[in-house]
Amino acid sequence: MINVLLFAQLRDESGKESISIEGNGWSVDELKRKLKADYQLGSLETAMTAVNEEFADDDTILSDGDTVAFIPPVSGG
Amino acid sequence: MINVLLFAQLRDESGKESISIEGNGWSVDELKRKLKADYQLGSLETAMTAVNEEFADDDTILSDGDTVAFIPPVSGG
Amino acid sequence: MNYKISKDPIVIQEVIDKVVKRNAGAVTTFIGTVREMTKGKKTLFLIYEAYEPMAIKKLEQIGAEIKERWPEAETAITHRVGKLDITDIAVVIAVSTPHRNDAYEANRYAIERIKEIVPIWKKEHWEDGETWVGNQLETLPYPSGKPKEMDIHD
Amino acid sequence: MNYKISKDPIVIQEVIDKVVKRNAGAVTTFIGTVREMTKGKKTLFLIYEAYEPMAIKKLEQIGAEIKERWPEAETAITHRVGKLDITDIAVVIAVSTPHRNDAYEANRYAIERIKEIVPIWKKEHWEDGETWVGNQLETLPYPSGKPKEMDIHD
Repeated sequence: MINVLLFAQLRDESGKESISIEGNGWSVDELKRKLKADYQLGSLETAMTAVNEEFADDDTILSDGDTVAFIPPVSGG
Repeated sequence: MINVLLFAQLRDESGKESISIEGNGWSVDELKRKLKADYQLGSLETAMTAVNEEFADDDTILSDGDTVAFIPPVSGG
Repeated sequence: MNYKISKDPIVIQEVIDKVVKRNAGAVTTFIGTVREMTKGKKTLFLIYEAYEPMAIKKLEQIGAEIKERWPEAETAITHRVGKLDITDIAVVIAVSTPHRNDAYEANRYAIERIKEIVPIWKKEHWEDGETWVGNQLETLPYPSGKPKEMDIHD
Repeated sequence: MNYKISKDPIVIQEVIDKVVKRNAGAVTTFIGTVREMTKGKKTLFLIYEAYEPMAIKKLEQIGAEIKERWPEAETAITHRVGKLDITDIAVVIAVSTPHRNDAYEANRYAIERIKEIVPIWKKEHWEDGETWVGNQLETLPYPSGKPKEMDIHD
């Protein structure tokens, strides 16, 4: 299973903080397309992706146990 | 009388914090030459002058009651 | 613990204390507070949310980047999360260096980097609604999914 | 009392409190501390001396100059006098502005101006003697008796 974390507007849009999903061997891009199809996640387009707390590309391949966080444009400071 | 204030190395050189001197109508430049002649004030060359707490030129004319401060290169901060 | 996400109000002096050294002649701090007016709109309060473990890693990364550019600099950063009222402190950055120019430059570098790579989000509560600020004009999206090297290193 | 010469240790928070406003999103502080090593020479302690009434006037002038360049800035400066040990605070400058770039710029302007026009002197006590620092290479003399307009305004 992949553990997906949602923050800020992604959390508001989906009503969820996290989603568990079968995605062993998927790319980040495939995961995004699946989530866009299943949830109301328009903001995913402009989000960055972190895999296990490091920024990752759309073609990063995911493995069971990975934590994927979608990171809307940040606004700290 | 003119009230002359000395600071930092000028104070150390002269051993004085202040000097009262007859100088009504003198220029700052004349006052400096008088002080250099009468005291050990080599550092006067590189000092700025303040008359009544505002920076003043060498040709500023002094009046009785003025306070003249000689201000060695500052090093606050 | 120079890099911290805090649910409690930030005590500025505590952040400064982490960077004071016998050879640091200059300490700069940046204190980001909640401002009432933004482009004529009135903020009532803010909510800050963080992806905490990654936010701490990214703050540490900023400290390491500073160390690479200004080897004598010491950095400490605390960012607040939760509900903040007007004038509350959202972030404190303290940087010490032997000479003052570096302390200003490195501090400014830190706040710019925080706004680029640290997963913290701000929800503005206005008189007439609420918005996640990152969704607005202030930040660029990253179409590739992650910040480019260029974004990270310059 | 935003501009102060103090015989007692400076409390940073008190200086910051003078500039916090509902519309200041950014506060920068500069904290100048006594550094142990300068060009390989070890400082034991420092004595700061001020021409106090004029020093306060000149600090106020710096605040007015900042206000002219950055109209929304609030500035507070406290400079210590007397004997200071290593890591003691010599000066604290706090500047608040609505946006952060101005807070850095205005703060830096303040410290540069302090080093030019405020009648405060530092005597370094080294292991092998003592010197008034302004007599050394750090500051230029003013042959006309006062700083030129150029020195004051740029």
